[in-house]
Amino acid sequence: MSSAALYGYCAAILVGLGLYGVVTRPEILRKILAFNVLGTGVFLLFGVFARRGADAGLRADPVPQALVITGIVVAFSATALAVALLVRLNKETGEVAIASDDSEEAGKQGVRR
Amino acid sequence: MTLAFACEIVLAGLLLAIATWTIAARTAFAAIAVFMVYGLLLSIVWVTLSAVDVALTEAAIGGGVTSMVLLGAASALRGSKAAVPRLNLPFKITAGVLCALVSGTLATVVFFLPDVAPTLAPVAKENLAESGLGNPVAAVLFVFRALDTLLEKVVLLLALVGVWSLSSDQTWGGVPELRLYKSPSPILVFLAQILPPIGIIVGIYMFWAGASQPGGAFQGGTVLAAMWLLTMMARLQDVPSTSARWLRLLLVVGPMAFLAVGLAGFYFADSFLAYPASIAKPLIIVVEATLTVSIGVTLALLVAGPPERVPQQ
Amino acid sequence: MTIANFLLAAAAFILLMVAIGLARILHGPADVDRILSVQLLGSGGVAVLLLLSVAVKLPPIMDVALMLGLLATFVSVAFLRDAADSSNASTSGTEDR
Amino acid sequence: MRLALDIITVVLVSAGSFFFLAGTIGLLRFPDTLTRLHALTKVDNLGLGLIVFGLLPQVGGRLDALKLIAIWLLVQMSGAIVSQLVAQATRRSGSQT
Repeated sequence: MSSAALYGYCAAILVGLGLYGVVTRPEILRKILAFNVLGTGVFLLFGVFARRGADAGLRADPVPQALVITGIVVAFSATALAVALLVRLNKETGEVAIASDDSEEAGKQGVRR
Repeated sequence: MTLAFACEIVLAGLLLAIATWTIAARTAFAAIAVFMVYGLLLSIVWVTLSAVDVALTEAAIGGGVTSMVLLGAASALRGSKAAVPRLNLPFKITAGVLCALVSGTLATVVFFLPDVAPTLAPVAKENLAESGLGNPVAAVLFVFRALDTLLEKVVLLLALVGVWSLSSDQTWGGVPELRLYKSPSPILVFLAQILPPIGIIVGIYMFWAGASQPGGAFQGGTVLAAMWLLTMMARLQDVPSTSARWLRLLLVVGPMAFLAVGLAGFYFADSFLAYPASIAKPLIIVVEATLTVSIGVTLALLVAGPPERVPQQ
Repeated sequence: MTIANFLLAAAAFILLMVAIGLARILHGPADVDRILSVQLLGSGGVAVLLLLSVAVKLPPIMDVALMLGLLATFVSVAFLRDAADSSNASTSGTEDR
Repeated sequence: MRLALDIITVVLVSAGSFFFLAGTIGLLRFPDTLTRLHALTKVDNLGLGLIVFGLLPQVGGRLDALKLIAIWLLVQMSGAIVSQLVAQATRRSGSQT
């Protein structure tokens, strides 16, 4: 296995892991965190493509690298905005989590631990 | 070569373990502490992928300011007593299976990637000389795909406008409520006095070196933002009012310079964001310098959050 | 064994040590404990990057080490701000653990 | 001459790696935050310091050597100060450890 492939699988797992966190963590802050993990997984995939595209004396294809740099900055902007929204939401309603219909139902049925 | 691969296996394993921990940690603060480690670790991963520019960005933004934003939210929500709903187990298992499916699909894609990878490296290399830059990534960011980079600056500013607009009507244009040390100890004050000068040199170096080797405006700007935040946290400097004229000016000077150079391209080089070949490098340096400052100020204010204190006259 | 290989081996070894150390400190129990892990990665990561930089003869990697050291310090200070405040503030001092 | 320099590198980097090993064992074995902090500071100072000095004979230019030392000084200094802050935060939170 090449190192590009190793990181490729690693990135695939990271995406799944982040997605799982986004779906299953009820606290919004943890969703944002998990979303960042998901994002790094996607960036890492780009890194793998860049590494595989090493050519013409360059150690990695510069185009995916530039895309990832842009992506990291945009992901940060989105995180900052999401966090500000969350803090405002908390101030208005006192909520810290998204209560889905499903979880309320689960609460009524006494699945709450 | 096998030794380098051993390094990478340890790194990949550690990365996955830390990522799992980030998701699974019980308290928000624990999760954020782990996420800090995750960001720093990821920058080492990028180094092993030969993407040093990305490694610098990841260390600065992913490991640095993102964690700081999350920390701010965690402490703002600390006192909150709202009930957190629990999800039932079948839901979690279904979600787990579906997420594993996503991972599996991606892994399959990685497995079946073509042996000869498509690449733009030769094209980038060919045109590198024309840009006057030595760093191919900087050339992509500021020459070949300059429009993306310009719009990215606009995204940063829009995010800041979005954050500011979450303030209440009375505090619009006021001072952001960045969490500070209540009573900074002398040793912290010492750190906040001695680290920023070093950081500013590093920031300028990052932007300056960025033309010919890894580095650039983003990385330099982030270091500047971090140092500014450090002096504010230690109460050596006041958090500025968001209506301050100088602040607004610093926010837009970078994108404006970029845009002006871009528009001038119509006249001098026949298209938007085209640089006349003879002065391409000096132009890019000027744009990058102003962008470094603007990015630094924007990032620091994004971390500081919406204005929450009434502006003082 | 060439010197480059030796340096790579040292980097792998230190990475392993850092990994084990991280496992211990991230376990807690106090949040302050966890910030030690950022410190550990700060010094260990810098060591690994410097070794890599010299081993593969790529000086720009040193800049990443510099960045890592600088930002690790910054986030530690930011994190300790909350740890310090939560303990001496009486009003909002609800420990969430 | 080359050989002598390489031997210096091997000896110093090995010694540095040893301190990382010792630091990790300390982290695993020590019971509370302050003693673990003690273990960690040894890694910061000695481990990284020895590795930096071990790498000095291997770097190409004088500028790179200077950068290497600057990085070490930076990590050394900020590590020491953050350790102080961690200790203060631990003491303030009192009974938590």
